[in-house]
Order: sequence, then C-alpha cells, then structure tokens
Amino acid sequence: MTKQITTFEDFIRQILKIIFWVLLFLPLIGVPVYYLLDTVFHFGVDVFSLLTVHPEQMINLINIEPFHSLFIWTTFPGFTFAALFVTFFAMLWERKLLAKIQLRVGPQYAGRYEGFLQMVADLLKLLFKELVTPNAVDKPIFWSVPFASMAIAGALLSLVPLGPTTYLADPPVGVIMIFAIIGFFPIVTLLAGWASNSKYPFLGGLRALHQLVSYEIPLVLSLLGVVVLSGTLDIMKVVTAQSGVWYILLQPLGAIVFFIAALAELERIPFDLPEADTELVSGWITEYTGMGFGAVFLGVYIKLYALSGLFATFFLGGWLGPSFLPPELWFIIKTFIVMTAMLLPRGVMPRVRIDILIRAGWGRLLVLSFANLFITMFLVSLGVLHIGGL
Amino acid sequence: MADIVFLAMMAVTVGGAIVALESREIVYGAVGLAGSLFGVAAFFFLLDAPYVAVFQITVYVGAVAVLIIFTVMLVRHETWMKEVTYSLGRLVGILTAAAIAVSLTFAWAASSSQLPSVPVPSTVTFLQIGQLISTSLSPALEVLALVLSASVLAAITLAKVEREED
Amino acid sequence: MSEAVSAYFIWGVFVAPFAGAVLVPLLQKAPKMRDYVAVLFSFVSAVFALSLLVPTLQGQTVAPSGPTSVPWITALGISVGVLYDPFTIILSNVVAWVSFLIMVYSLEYMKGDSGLTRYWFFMNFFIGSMQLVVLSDNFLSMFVGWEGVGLCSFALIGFWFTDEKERWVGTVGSMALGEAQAYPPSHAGMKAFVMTRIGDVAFLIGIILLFIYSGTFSFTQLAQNAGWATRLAQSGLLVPTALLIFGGAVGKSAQFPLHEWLPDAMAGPASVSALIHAATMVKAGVVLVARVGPLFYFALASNTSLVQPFFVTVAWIGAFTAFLAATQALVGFELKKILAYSTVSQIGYMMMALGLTGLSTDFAQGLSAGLYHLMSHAIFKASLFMGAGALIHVSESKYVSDMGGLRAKMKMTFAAFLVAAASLSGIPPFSGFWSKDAVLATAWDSGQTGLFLVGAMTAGLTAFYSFRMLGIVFYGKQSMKLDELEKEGHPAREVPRLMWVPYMILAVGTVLIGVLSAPLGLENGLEWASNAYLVSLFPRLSGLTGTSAGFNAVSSLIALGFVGIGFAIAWTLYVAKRYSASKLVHEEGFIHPIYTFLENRWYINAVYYRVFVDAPIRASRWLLSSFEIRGLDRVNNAGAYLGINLSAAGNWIDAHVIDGVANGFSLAGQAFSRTIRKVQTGITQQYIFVFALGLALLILALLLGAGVRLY
Amino acid sequence: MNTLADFTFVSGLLFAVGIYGLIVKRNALRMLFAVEIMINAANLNFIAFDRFLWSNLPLPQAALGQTFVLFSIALAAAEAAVVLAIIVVAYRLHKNVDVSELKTLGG
Repeated sequence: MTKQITTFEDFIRQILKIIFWVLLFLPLIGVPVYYLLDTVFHFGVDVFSLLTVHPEQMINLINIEPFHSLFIWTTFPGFTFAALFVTFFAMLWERKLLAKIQLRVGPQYAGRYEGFLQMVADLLKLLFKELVTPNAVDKPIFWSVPFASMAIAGALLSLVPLGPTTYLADPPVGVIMIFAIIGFFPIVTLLAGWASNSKYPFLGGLRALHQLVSYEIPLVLSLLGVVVLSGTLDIMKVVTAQSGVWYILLQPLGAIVFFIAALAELERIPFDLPEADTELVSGWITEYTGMGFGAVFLGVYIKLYALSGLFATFFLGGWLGPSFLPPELWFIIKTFIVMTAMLLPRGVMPRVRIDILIRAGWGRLLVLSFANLFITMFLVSLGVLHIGGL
Repeated sequence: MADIVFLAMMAVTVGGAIVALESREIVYGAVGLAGSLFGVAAFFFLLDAPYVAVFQITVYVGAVAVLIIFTVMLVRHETWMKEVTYSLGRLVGILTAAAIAVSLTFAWAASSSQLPSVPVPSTVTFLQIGQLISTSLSPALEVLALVLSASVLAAITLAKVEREED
Repeated sequence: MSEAVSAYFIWGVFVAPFAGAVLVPLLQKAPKMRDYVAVLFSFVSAVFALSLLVPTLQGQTVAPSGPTSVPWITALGISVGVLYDPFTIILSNVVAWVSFLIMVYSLEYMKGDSGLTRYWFFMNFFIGSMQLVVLSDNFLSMFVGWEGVGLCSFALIGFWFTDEKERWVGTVGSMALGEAQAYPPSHAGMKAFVMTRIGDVAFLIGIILLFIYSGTFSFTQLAQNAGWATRLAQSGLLVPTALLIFGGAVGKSAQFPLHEWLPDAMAGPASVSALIHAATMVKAGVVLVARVGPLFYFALASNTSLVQPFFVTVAWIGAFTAFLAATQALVGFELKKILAYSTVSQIGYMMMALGLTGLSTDFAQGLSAGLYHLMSHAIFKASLFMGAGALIHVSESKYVSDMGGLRAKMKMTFAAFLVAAASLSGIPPFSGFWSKDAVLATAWDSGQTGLFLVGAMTAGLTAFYSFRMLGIVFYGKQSMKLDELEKEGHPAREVPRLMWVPYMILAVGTVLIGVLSAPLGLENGLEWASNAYLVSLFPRLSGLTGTSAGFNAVSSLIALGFVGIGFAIAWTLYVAKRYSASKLVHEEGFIHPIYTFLENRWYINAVYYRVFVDAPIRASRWLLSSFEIRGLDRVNNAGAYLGINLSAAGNWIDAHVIDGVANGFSLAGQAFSRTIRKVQTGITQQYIFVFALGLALLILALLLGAGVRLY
Repeated sequence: MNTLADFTFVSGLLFAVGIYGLIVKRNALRMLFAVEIMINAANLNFIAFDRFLWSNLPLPQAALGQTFVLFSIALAAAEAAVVLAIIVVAYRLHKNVDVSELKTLGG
C-alpha cells in the first residue's frame, strides 16, 4: 500500500499526508469522545463553543439546549431512529399489510417469523450492488439528489416533537418552517429528472413538479386553521393547545385536506404518477442504482414518517395522552396509526389521471382548505371557538 | 472580527451568487442562486428575523427557484450553450463591480465609527409584524395583493396566448 | 335595560347579502342552487335583523358585545361601523323582511330568464347596500352603500338591456313638446343613474363640507362635538350644507325636482320595482333625512331657528312632490307607472313628516310619523308591486286597459290588491290610514295648515287613483287582449303559489298592523323608538318624553272627507261605471286640457329633455354646422388658398436659398444625432454600466463632499 | 459579535456581484439572477439596519424593516414570475433568450 520512502521529499509528503488525515478526523472522532468523557469527568471546557465563536446566535435557529445530550436526541427522535427503526419497520409493515389485504403472503423467507428480516436482506442487497453512473447524466447533481432527498426529509423530521422534552428543534415559526422545507422537494425531484438525462426520469420529474406544487398549497392552507385556533406558529405550543380537544374534531375539513395533500406530496398511490411503474418505469428514480436508490427511497420513507408525525402532531394531539404510557410512546402510536392509514390506499386504489389530479388539487382541495380557514375564522370571531385552546 | 459561521455563510451567499452568474451550465446557476438566497435567509436568521428568513426560503427556494429551473427546462439546451461572454465585457464588468465595491467600502469605512457595532435588543415578533401589516400598512398590503394577482394574470395570459398560436 | 346581542349580528345584516352576492356568480353552473343560495342569504340577513328586533320590541335597547366599528382609513381616523338604535333596527327589519319576500317572489317570477346570475347578484348587492345605508355609523360608509344602491338600480332597471319593444316604458309614439315619452329599459336605467347622480354630487359636496368643518364623518361624533354647527352657522353655510346633503335624498327618493327618473324606472322586472319602491332605493333618501335632520337640529342647542329654512324646504318639497305625483297618477295607464307615481307621492309624505320634525315642538313626533308611514308604505307597496307583476305576467301587458274583470279569475291577487290599495288610499282600519293620519296629525299639531291641506288633498287624489286602478283592472268587462289570450289557450288564471303567497303575507301584514295598531300602542312604540334614537345621538336629550300625537279626530276627519270624495268619484266612474270616464276625458271641456297636462307629466319631463338633453345636442350640432363648417372651415380654406399661393412663391426661394441652409443644418444635425444616438443603444448592459459608474462616482462625491478623507 | 459593518459588507459584495452580472451577461435568465441578487442585497441591508438601529424603538418602527422586506420579497416573486413568462414567450417566438438578439422589441 505505502510507497517505499526513498527521498526526503517523499518523507515530507508522507508526514503532511498524515497530518492532513489527523486534522480531518480529529474533530470527527475527538469531539464526540471528548463529550462522552465530559459526561463522566466534567472538564468544564466547552470545546464546541471554542470551535464556533458565537453559538448563542445559532440557538435562535435551532433550540438545542445543553450540548451533551445532543447525541441522545439525534439518535432517539431524530434521523437515525427514523431511518433505522421506523423506516425499516414501515416498509416491512407496508409489504405485509398490503399482502394481507390482497390475499397474498408477502415476504416470507428472510428471518424466522413472517420474513421480518426481509428489509435487512434488502439493505444488504442494495449495499452490495454496483453503483452504476449512466454516461449521459450530470454527475454532481445526479449524485447529490439522494443526499438532498434524505437531508430534506431529515430536516422535516427535526421539526416533529416526540415528547414534551424530546425534540430536536422548536423554532418560534415552526409551522412556516414546515412550508419552507416542503418547498425543497419539487426542486429535488425536478433536478433528479433533469440530471438523469433520460426520458422517463424527465417525464417523472415534470409530473412530480406539477403534483408537488399543486398540493403544497392546500397542504399549507389546511394548517392555517390549526394556526388560527392555537394562535401560534410554534409546533410545541400547537400540541399543548390541544390538551382539551384534538384538532381533528374542530378541524375535520383541514385534517382531510392535509391528509390527502400529504398523500400527494408523498407520491403515494393513488397519487403516484411521478413514479408510475407501469408507464414511467420508476419515474424520476429510474436511473438510480444500488445504495443511491436506497438513499432516495430512505428519504421518501422518512418523509412518510415525518408527515404522519406532523398529522399526529397537528390533528391528533401529538404526544398528549393518558399518563400510563410515556408521551413519546403515545406519539409513536398515533403516528403509526396515521402511517397505516396512509399505506392503506396502495392496497385498494387505482392511480388517478394527471388532469384529475391537478384539477382536484386546484379546484377542490384549495377551495376546501380556504373554506376551512374561513369557517374557522368566522367561528373564532363569533366567539364559538377561541384562540389558544378551547 | 467575524466568526466562522458568519464567514461560512458569507462564502455560501457570495459564492452562490458568483456560481449563479458564472457557471457554464445554467441549471447549476439556478442551484447556485437558490444557495445564495438560502444564505441570505441564514443572515436573516442571524439578525433575529426568523419569520422573514423562513418567508424568504419559502418564496425564493420553494417558488422562484422551481420556476427558474422549470423555465430552464422549457428552453432547449443548445440555446444556453450559445451563451458567449466577451472578455472585454467581462473586464469592464469586473472593473465596474469593483468600483461599486470600492466606493461602498469607502462609505462604510467612513461611517463605521458612527454605526453601532452591537445590535440593540430586539423584541419584534412575527405577531407584531402581522399586526403592523394588517393595520397601518393594510393599504400597502392591498396594493401588493393587486400587484401579485396582476402579475399572475400577466404570466398566465402570456402563456395562454402562446398556446393559441401553436 | 339592555340586551346583549353579538355585534356580529348587526354586521351580519348587511354582510350576509354581500356574501350572497359574491357567491351567486360562483354558483353559475348550478342554477337551482344559485337561486336558493341567493334567497337564503337574504333570509339570513332578515334573521339577523330579527334577532335585533326581538329585544327592541320588548322595550330594551340593544347593547352589542363585540366590535361595532373597525378602522378603515386610519390616516383620516375614519372607521366603518354600525349604528344601532330602535329606530334603525325597525327600519332595517322592514328592509330585510320585505326584501326577503320579494326575493322569494322572484324565484317564481323570474324563472327561466337568461340573466339570472346577474339578477341575483344585483338583488343581493342591492339589499346589502341598502342595509349598509341604514346601519352605517358615518356619512362615508353610508355614501358607499348609497352609491351601491345607485349602481344596482342602474343595473336592475336596465336589466332587460336588449330593449325589446314590449319592455319599453311609456307608450311608443306619444309625444310631449316634441319629445318622445317612451324609453327602452337601458335608457331608463341610464336616466335613473344620471338623475340620482346629480343629487349624489350635492350629497358628496355636503358631507365633504361637513368633514372640513367637523373633521369627522361619524354620526355620533358629529352629535357629541357640536362645535362644527356653530362654525358652519358663522360662515353662513349651515343651511346650504344641510340642503346639499338633502339634495342626495331628493335624487334618490325621487323628490321634486329630481323625481322624473322613477316613473321610467318601471322598465325593470316587477320584483325589481317592488324592491326599489318598497324596500330599498327610494327609502334611502328618507333614511338620510332622518339621519341628517336631528344632527342639524340639535347641534345648535340654543338656537334651533337657524336651521328652520332647511326643514321648511324639506317639508314643502315633500308636500309638493306628494301632490305633483298624485295628480300624475290620476291619468296613468300603465299599471306599474301608476304605482310608481304613487310611490313618489307617498315618499313625499314621508319627507313632509321629516320636514315637520323641525317645525313642530316635538321633534320625535314627525320622525315617528315618517317611520310609521315608511313602514306601512313598504309593506303595502311591495304587495301592490308584486301583485302588479302577477297581473302583468297573466295579461302579458303592462296597460291597465288590457286587463279588466280579473276579480273572479285571480281571487288571491284581487284580495291582496284590494287590501293594499285600500291601505294606500288611507281607508280605515288599514295601516295606511293610521300612518297617513300620523303624518297629517303632525302637520295639524304644528300649525302648518298649508302643508296639512296639501297632504289632505293628496290623500283624496290617492284614493281616487287607487280605486280607479282597481276598478279598471278587476271590475268591468274582460278586455280584448284577455279574450285573445283565452282563444290562444292561455286563459287568465291565478299565478303559482310561490308568487301570490309573498304578497298575500304582506297584505295580511297591512291588515294586522292596521287593526292592531291602536290596541298595541304601535304609534307610542314608534315614538319611543324615535326618542331612543335621538337620545342615543344626543344624551343630553335623555329627558325626552314626548308621546305620539295619537288619533287626532279633526285632522283625520278632514282627511277622511277628502278620501271619501276621491273614493266616491272613483267608484262611480270605474267600479260602478255610472259614467264613461273616457268620454269625460276626451270631450272638449275643461277636463281635457288638464288631462293632457297631467298625462304629459306636467311637461316637466319634456322640459328636462329639452333643456338638459336636446339643448346640449343641438348646441353641439349648431357648433358643428355654423361654427365648425361655416366659420372655422372657411378660415381654413382661406388659409389654404393663401398657403398655396404663398408656397408657390416660396417654392422658388426654397429651392434656391433655403435648401442650401437646410441641407447644411440637416447634415450637421445628422452628424450630431449619429454621434448622440450611440448613447441610446437599447442595450441593458450599457445602461447598467453607466448607472453603476454613476452610482460609484456619486458615493465618492458625497463622501468627499462630507469631508471624508479617502486615504 | 458581528457588527453592522459586516452585514453591509456582505450586502455590498452581493450588490457588486449583481452589477457585474447585469453588465456582463446577455442571457435574459442570468440577468434575472443578477437582479434577484441585487434585490436580496437590498433586503439584507434593510434587515441589518433595522436590527441594529431601530429594533428597540416602539412598535411601528421596530417592525418596519422586516415588514418592508416581506413586501419586497413578495414583489420580487411577482417580478420573477412575469419575467420568466416573458422569457418563455420570447424563446418561443425567437428561439433565443439573448437580450442583444431580441432587439425587435425596441422597434
């Protein structure tokens, strides 16, 4: 592996190389180790704040409190948790559930019982597959899409509170932040379609653009009723405002619109036109192979989890529930129920046509969400409902 | 002295702007522009204006960038490739931009002693912005709504006329 | 005592029709739905109004909980809000319920018309605007509603804008002073619009004057800080301002001299006429005077005689208009036109009552009389108009001479018509008798004998034309037209239930009000409402305890005498048919010229057309023919001849001398422009370049100018 | 701590870049980019000055800077929509998006 050192220049080069790698990996390994030790020995020096000079400004950005529990948080409610446990479980659940609905068996062999290790097998398969980069693609954009897909889904996830103390970020404008993050998805799909430089991905990307843009707006507007009722844009406060009545009872129209728009945002059946496999092979993800495909797919499922969680948060009272179970568990139960509801249409519904889809988005859902908003505002101004809880 | 976060954001913002203008592939330019605007949004965060920042992201990244990329795709690829930049023109541009930058630098250096270096405590919340918009600035809001609907109508009309001619 | 009612209910009264108006075009694709939604929203408005009326009827003042005013133009401190007091609430209820019944009636009456979306939109908008006029708490938002009413009247009068011949109002071919007396609907709409606009301009000038002197449009603020009245009085503008504002009422309520538009406003559908006459448009003027009168009267706490001329004007204009229109109604042959004249006449009564407020000792008495008459008039006139619509529907003609003998065939319509006409002519015990009596009693009590006599005489005329109309339409032989229709297989029969029920309800209402008026103490109740209205504006009047004039035996006997005479003549001529009326009219004698004079509307209309329509047209024609063609053109021609000769001479000089110079100049100019043109390239980049350089230089120059050292 | 001068520096840089782009580029879309960059430079200035100079004043002034930027962003979005529509139309008519070639509009 290493070349024989014969000259002084080689020696210097080798030293510099070692220094470079050490400098590169020291923060990556050293800082976490430092914090791990810090929990035991309490050094009293906050290295993280030494690295960035004014972290308190960033506190406004993401309300991360003491830094030493960063690790727990990122793993438990955050990305790793979602990716490893929820997503895997959701995929397996989806496949088994749909199989049962359609009187099939579903995954059967991997794992001892009902093929419960199927997803691990799939992951291994994807990991060991060759990463093919088609000739005509625009490489930088093409390969940034999987990461962007995962990152944006993760960003959305970071806004979902799991419990009263278990949350990643609690910005004062959380609801609008959701809108901002959702706005990234069309770009990613469009860029994926364009960068693949191939017929089907491009068509899929354009379809995705139409669909996502059309349904983003009802999605946003359907939440405004909730915002009016709770009188805040802070997601945590929206949850606590539901301690009396869940908003699904006060906002049934908004909940329905949000649910349908979320289905469309997720490109799930019956709104799976961008990746309609009978027409477009696999839509905008056709050209991805191996773990690239896996990453895009992971992003999609994290998004599913995040949007289900948001539905639970906004309409089902989030982590609120009787105290015999921890709030985090309540949240997960509700999210799981919503997720199942989102998976179900795939088993029973056909795909809609593009014009119906667009017309439903602009002509029906938009009107319904406006109606919801106006009814809410009317009721609030009449004094039937009250801002900031019931 | 500016800190690391600030410098990084500055790099993203200005770098994104330069990429937006100088990239060979115009899609990269669009992405660069989105990055630059995102950087500006980060500055808004830094300046305790989270509402404006999120609004900026929603509008620019969520809407304008999508529109631009969409437009890029509607126009044939070869058209962008015809793009030529004359070296003389570039020199002139750089000089002018430098002139602007230099004069602005002078202005800023001259007045820096009088400008506050520490921000005053901010108490503005988005609720207050909303109140301001819906009360004393409501005429402006109405005019803005008119302008927006007019521009949407204009855009639709332009597209529609074209379809009829096809 | 006060009853808390959500303020949103008050807003709802006028917001609901507006919302309905907005919804109607959206539901264009579902016509049935659209019709019912339109009616539903007027019903919602009426229910909102009723929710305010209930506590008022229990003798409580409504104290709304919630915002009664929201900022509108903050820069001028103007807000839009609602004013609520028993007076307003009663008015608003009359408007709301009568409108609602008319809307129900239109469901059947307008069935199958092609412009129904337009119709429902403007009807709802009309109701909303009227409620805005009634309920708004300041002049400016009232003016908005006012103009909304004007716009809707224009659109609805000219509803059948395609101008088919049978929709024309007036008899085609009849002339007066060489002016045609028949107009197509679109013309009638325009006429209404232009004529009321004259009044509106006066109104606007008036309220702006008021604003200049008081700094506010709000009624309550005007009432509380009365310093403006003194200032106005000092500059001698008090009465002129009041009269200017009254000008708006003159236009909208069709009072002399701006009354001519209303008879022609019949060109619209009958339901529209009912709405305009009974519930909305013409009542707007009454509402306005009821608002303005107290303001001007009580603003000058010490010296109320300063505004006396205003009230004298109002009262006499009202009385004169009542008489004028009643005489014209005597000879009308178009069913709706007779009713229109009668509306003008009855509004005249209301104006008279409102004018009498300031002339008598008890201000509230006239106010309550006016309100009473407005109420009863709204009810019986809406009934009459809807009945007229049914009759026109059945006989397919607007002329009373084409009807006749319909008594047996349209029993319901006849019953409603009879009751309403009796009420109109002031026959006891119908509501019209009591309300007219209240007006006349006020005149009698305040010692205005002249006004009283005019009013009483007009009452006689009213009885005459009411029963003349009734006699021609329902008694006697069936007309030729109806015979023809019968032959064609369309015999006259009762209209559908959806049509006759609304006006039957109103007819029953007029009976009920009439019969129960005395036992329920209705007049005292209205007096209380008027007092409450005045007190709500001027708290210092809280001791006001005037009671209604009640039944004044002398005045009502005199009036009844006149009514009896009119009734007797009409009965003899048209019901019993002892004499031939047409013979009486067409024979040479003293009646014929009077008949012609009345038929031609006292020639006022013709004179208006002469002066305001034809004269400008003639003037411009004359300008064209004599000034333009004979004058200017000759000058031009002469100039041209001169020019030709001169140029022939000049040609030589030109060719030899000037060209040299000119060419020299042009060459220089070309060279110059060639140089200068390069600046204006149309290339954005260059502009930006220059802009940026200029910006940089400007910054540097400013810095240098400020004494900043650059090194 | 970042001073006001830091933010104005960034804003000035962005503005200069925008000016450069407007002068050098002839592609309509690039010019749109440049304009957007300049607008954002201005917005950044608004927010920065508001934050440093005005945000402790009573309410109307304190929120004015942010409010103004909100309006500005909305207007910029409208402008972008119209410009992009024009670009698409111009491309369909002339098969070109180079402004120096689109001179027929100038008559």
